[in-house]
Amino acid sequence: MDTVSPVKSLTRRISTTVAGVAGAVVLAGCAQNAPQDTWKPKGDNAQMIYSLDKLVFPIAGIVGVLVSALAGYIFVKFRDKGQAIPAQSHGKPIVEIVLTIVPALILTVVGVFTFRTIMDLAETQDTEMIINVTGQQWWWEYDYPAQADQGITQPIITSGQLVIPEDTNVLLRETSRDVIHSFWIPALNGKKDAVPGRIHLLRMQADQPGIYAGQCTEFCGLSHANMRMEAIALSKEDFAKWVANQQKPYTAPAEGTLAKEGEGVFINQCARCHQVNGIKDANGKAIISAPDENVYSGAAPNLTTLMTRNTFAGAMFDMVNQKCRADVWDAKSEDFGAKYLAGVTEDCLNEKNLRAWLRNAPAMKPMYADPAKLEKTNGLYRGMPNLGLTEDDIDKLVAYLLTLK
Amino acid sequence: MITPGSKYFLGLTGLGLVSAVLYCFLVNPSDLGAYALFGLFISAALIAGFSIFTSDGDTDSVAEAVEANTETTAPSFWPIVFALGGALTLLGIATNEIVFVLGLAVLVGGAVEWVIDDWAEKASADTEFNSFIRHRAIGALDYPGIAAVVLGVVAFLFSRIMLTVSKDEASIIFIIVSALIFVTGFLLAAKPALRGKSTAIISVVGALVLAVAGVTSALNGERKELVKYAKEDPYSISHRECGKEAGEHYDHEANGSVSLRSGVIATIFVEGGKIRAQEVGLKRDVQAITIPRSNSTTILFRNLDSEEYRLVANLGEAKVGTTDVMEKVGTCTQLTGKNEEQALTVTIPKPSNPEAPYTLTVPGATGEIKVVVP
Amino acid sequence: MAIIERPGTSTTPVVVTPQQTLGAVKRPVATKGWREWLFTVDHKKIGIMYGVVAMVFFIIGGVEALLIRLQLAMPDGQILSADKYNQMFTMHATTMVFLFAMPMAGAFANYFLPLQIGARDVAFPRINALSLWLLIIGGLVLNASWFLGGAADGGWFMYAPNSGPIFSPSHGVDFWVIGLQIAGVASLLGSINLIVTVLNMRAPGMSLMKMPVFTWMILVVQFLLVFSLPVITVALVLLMLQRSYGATFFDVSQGADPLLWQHLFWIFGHPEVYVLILPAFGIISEVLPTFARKPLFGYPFVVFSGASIGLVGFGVWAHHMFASGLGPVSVAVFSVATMAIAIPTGVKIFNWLLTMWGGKIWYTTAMNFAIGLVVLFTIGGLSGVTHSVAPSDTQQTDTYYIVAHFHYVLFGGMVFGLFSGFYYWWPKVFGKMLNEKLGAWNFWFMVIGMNMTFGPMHILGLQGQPRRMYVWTEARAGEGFFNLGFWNLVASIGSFILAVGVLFFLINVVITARSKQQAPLDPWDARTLEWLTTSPPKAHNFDRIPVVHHLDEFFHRKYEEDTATHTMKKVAEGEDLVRAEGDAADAHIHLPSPSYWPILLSIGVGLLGLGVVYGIPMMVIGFAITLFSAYGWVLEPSVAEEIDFEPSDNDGNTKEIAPLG
Amino acid sequence: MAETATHTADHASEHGHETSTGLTNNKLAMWLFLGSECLLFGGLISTYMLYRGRVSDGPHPMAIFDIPFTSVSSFVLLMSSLTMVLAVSSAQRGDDSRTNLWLTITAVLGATFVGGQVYEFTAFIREGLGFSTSLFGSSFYTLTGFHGIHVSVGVLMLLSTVGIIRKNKITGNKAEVVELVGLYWHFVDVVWIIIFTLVYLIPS
Repeated sequence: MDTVSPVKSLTRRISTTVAGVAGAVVLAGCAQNAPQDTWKPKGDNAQMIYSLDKLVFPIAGIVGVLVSALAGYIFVKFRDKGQAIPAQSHGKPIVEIVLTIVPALILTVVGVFTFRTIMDLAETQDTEMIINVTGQQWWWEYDYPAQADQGITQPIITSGQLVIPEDTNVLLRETSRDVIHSFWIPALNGKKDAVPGRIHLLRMQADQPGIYAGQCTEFCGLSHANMRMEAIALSKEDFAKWVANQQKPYTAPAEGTLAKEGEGVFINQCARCHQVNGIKDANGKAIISAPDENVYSGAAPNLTTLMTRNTFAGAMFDMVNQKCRADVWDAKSEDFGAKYLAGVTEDCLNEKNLRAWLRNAPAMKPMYADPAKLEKTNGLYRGMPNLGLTEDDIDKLVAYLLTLK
Repeated sequence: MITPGSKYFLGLTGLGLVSAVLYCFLVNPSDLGAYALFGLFISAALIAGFSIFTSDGDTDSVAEAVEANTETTAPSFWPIVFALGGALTLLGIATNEIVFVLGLAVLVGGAVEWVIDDWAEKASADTEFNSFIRHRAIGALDYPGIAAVVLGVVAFLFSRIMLTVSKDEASIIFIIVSALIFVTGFLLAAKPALRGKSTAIISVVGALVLAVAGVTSALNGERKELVKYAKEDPYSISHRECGKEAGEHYDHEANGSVSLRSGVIATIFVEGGKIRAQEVGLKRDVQAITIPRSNSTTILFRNLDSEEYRLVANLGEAKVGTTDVMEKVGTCTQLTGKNEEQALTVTIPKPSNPEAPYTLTVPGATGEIKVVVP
Repeated sequence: MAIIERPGTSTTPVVVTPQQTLGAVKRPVATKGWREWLFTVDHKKIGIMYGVVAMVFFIIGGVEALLIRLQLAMPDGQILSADKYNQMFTMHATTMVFLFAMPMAGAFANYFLPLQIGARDVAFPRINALSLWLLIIGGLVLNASWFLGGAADGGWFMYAPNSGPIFSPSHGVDFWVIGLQIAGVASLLGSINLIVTVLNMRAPGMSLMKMPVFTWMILVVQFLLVFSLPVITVALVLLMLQRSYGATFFDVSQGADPLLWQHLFWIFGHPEVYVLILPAFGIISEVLPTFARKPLFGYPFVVFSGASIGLVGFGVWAHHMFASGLGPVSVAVFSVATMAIAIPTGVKIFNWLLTMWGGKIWYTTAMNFAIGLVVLFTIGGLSGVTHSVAPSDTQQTDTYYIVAHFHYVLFGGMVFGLFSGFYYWWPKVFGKMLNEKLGAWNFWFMVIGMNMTFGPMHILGLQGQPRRMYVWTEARAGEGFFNLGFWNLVASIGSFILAVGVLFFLINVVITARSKQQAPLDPWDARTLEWLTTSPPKAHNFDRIPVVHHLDEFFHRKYEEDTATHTMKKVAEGEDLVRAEGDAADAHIHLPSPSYWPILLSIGVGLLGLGVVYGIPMMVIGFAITLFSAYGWVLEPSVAEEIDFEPSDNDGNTKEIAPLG
Repeated sequence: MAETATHTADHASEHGHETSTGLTNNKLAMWLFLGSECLLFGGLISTYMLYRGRVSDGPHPMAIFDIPFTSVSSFVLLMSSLTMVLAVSSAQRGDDSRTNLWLTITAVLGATFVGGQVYEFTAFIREGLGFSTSLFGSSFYTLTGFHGIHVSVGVLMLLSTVGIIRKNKITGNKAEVVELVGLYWHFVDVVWIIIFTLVYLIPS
């Protein structure tokens, strides 16, 4: 048979591969890249993990290069050059033992550091603030229990964007209403699953104001890919402003405006599931939404301060247009707070997506919203159904929603 | 090639198909009968295919053999079984489903056995050979069939007897019956002479006693408290008694520890007759706990006093059914002794009203903890 | 009973005249056509069928993978809907793990294990056939779901409660649960069968420490299967009871703990990883010594490291759950245990390298694939070490970094090992050599394609792209050298290069099948017993059961050490040794007749399973067929009745269902 | 005609020479199967132990268990192990008629045990513990039901063995077949003892 003897190209290929992977791994650390870059820590917790990475990846890289070099050497040196068939030696135990002990020692060192970091990341004694984080197909709800020492006198409820004060040890208490989700803001900490029926604690701390991207990382069904989140860190003063704004009472739009008509549409169509705190019907009676009667998982995003958030539909869509988005995302940390707190103005509104969403939500995001297919849940939706709004209604609704800030 | 053996099955296949289709049109395509008839069709087709496939011998000799044997037909009791099955099936259509399925099973079983018997008898001139091939064709089903019937009959009748007598008698009857079986075994093993006829007598008597007792019991119905339980269901949530005193059923044999620790969002303590609360993740006492809306949330109750207490969640009021009568909604743990824990899992679908919040209280202890649902 | 009378022995073959047409149930005797394959109990034919089935599923799984890569080549892909995409990655993993990797390893194990230990068949030939047919039925049930309302869509790990009746309303998960249970039973039976074969049926003189490493690794794998499959069976049963019969095991509103599923799944799932990789380790532990012309360096170390990988593999399952919310102490323990498992794995890598050290390396396609495994697996192993560090893993898990890791381990490791096995053993199985030129194309396309596909995934993962997303968005892609868009495209292109590589293999198979050229009996100057017989081997494997004196018995029959130079000199040609065996053949070799029951029983079990979806009547039919076949099986005569044999051939010799040597 | 069979197909390949371990293939396989079964029951028992205290609705375990009754039925199953031993020893002596007697007695004892379980399940359902009532219900019925199915299969095996021995249709070593059935039966008994202890006796 024909002998293939591609020794040289083999070694070349292997060394390129190894170099490529190692190079990629090293370079990935020093580039300005994707917002979910795991090697750009922006808080203490992520920094602890990154410090471990800085130990482990070089070790792995060096071992990889050494092994590959040894392999390449062997492939060239001992190729069939017509030498005699060597003696049938079955190995030397001493070599084996050394080759067992050396990796064991390296791993012991890594193990000690790992152990310490695991314990540090599980610490809850230094918590300054707690936030309940609840996952649901396919969005996140954040609620802030009243904590007078953090300036939160009334509980706050929001979704899409988690807002935290800078340099504060926040403890997230994660859970889920339906399936397992996973909360992950790479710049601030590793991920932790939000498991229904369990409370999982996750430390969060941000060094400076800014916006940090994240993504649900436990497969959670149809629209898993569209379940995103953003964490917003604000300076302490800005955070106090944000809290004050969240807690201010509801003001109905002035009579006779388009927004007032929009409020009517909202009460008819949206208030079945979406709560707006303080909204009252024509008789002056407070409206309590009943998502538990319409949605399988029993909740829908609270829209009281919708226009203070930059995203909607589980952070799948931007509430602001491209330009305003870039403005917030690229802001320097000292300007960031002001820009974020400005909320969504009429100029910035991403009307196209918002209207499309109101027109036919299931077409924008895969959800279980087809009434014909909801046999197993007794007709309860998983996601937002198509409400069949007219363009007129949508105009009014958009005008109304813009007042929710 | 189509062999005589397979013809019967082909016939059965056709019959099965036709009756299945008829059934679908005339009765109901989605109920058990249709499935059963299609099942008959499929199994018959399968066996037919199988026998065509495997009977690859010389057909001429078979034809001769069939000719030679047309007169010597032995008596068969399968037609009777078949007829019984038919009667049961008809009865079942008129009365209830179990009888119908039973009848169908007997019908199919009888038919298969009959057809195979008939076919085997005509297979050749050699009766010994015929019985051999009969066994080869169907023998595999005889043992498990009989064994299953024995097991089913014994287990069913025996359980009926015990359901009728009282709890204690059930144990006693169990002891007696098993002891009898055991002793019989030893007697028969020790005295080989007793085997043979007397074994048969013992078996028949035993079976008769079991059958009579079992059938009588089944007709008599179950013992009183079982019937009562089934009617009342004392465990339903509306039967919970959430007062200071022990309830009749609910507090019976309470659990003293909780395995749901990982799901606890807050802990409520009773200490010195007062209640206090701690949120998970925060190390200080709080007056109100915040839990997410519509989420099943576990609250741990830990009693540090020597008296027995229970934790009660007061979850507002709701209309009873379709009437306008308002009734308090709530739930509670069982009574909990000193240093014991219980978990209370609540799901609150509506946000709390700041004027009349939900509360957690402990009857007999002072204080209350507010439950806030944003 | 096939009684193989050797030509030249004095026994006259019995001529049987059929007297009667017989009933439904007799032992089949056909030696020709499709019946030969359908009812066979010959471990070699079963092995080949395993291989064919696995290859078909490899192609199906591969097409699924290509669709996935097409969808992800560009942002906001439109090739697949969210629903279809979720089904696609679920079935890709399920197919590759359960219907390709395990059966393909099964193919090698079935074919070569009896040959390597000098046995005439496995311990339970009919059970062997049953395993095959159950696997096929399981695979069909799994894939039938595509046409019956949609495939399973919960990911191959099928985490509860997302896999429950509410959250996955189609029947896909039901089919998945049933298919896997059936395939699980198949694997369990197969593993018991192979363990008994190895422990009980070794040729005289072959002690455990003289067994070929491939046999050793297969033995370890079978033990892993025996003790891990029941655990996944429990999980599947619980899920099935929940989905179809109203049980509450994963119903959180009743207080259920979703982590129960994860623990059960990964207690099986982690040993499963070794079930996948160890056979490939075994294969290259045969290939490397053969082509380096040296015995495996540190044979006992390789064997024991294999066994200890298996053992420790049972104690590290929770490293798949570092982000699931275990307590810090359990996380720490599992983290350290996971690091520990890197040690025996490292030992293996070094032993393979040292096997080649001082050798006389002959680069054939088989050898290239084996070397490819050593290098690519090392990369995968090292990335594995980086996520044994639990805190780092919380940044990496469920991202493409993990996808990169396990594809380096499973594709670069397992698949390369299997391809090495194809090229190495093809002449043994089919008597023809695969074309080496096409083999080189095959190898290089696969190496390049594989690195192009999975290499960039390291970057994608560390840049924060989660897995199992049917679309990725431009908004989170970043810019510059590491932007997700570029590397996703590279990975997608790589996957097609990879596919072309596999296509070269298929072309090679076709060309080889059409070629008339027969392979030499000992083309590689091989070392183990399977080469001490004809190619392809006779139905009864060995004309004479060999007596074993050495590890690498066949090699030591060919070579002796030159005491002066400490090199080996050839004293006998392999071909001559094989012929000598034929001349000294045993008379009266008994082999079991084929049987109808394995395939019939499998059909019964399949219907029984489908009854979970389609209702009790189908279950009853399935149960009846199962019971009928089981008893037919038990009562089946070990010999086909004399009258059952087909009419005599021209030579009047009807009982020879096994071709003569 | 079928009697012409002298040994099973599965034995054929090693007919006439010793196995490497000295255990027959069948016995080794049975042991491996039972080893695997241990993990099956291990998984089910773990599930039960995790869930037994989780009663969101319906009765608690200790409220409905009838310990005296279950003790009796456990004892009956234990005794059937004794009769199984007698059957195996009769089979080894070649005493067909006693073998059949003891196999039958074992099977009938097994059947009464199953009867006891049917009674217990029915009573529990009447007392408010349905399969879907609570996690305790689901895991209890699954665990004990799985065991019950194992016992039922055992009874079918025992009675079929009786039938096959009577018809003298057995292929292979008769004593070994009985012994294999016996191994399975003892395993099922031992598992029950563990279930009885963990499920019924140790309070949750």
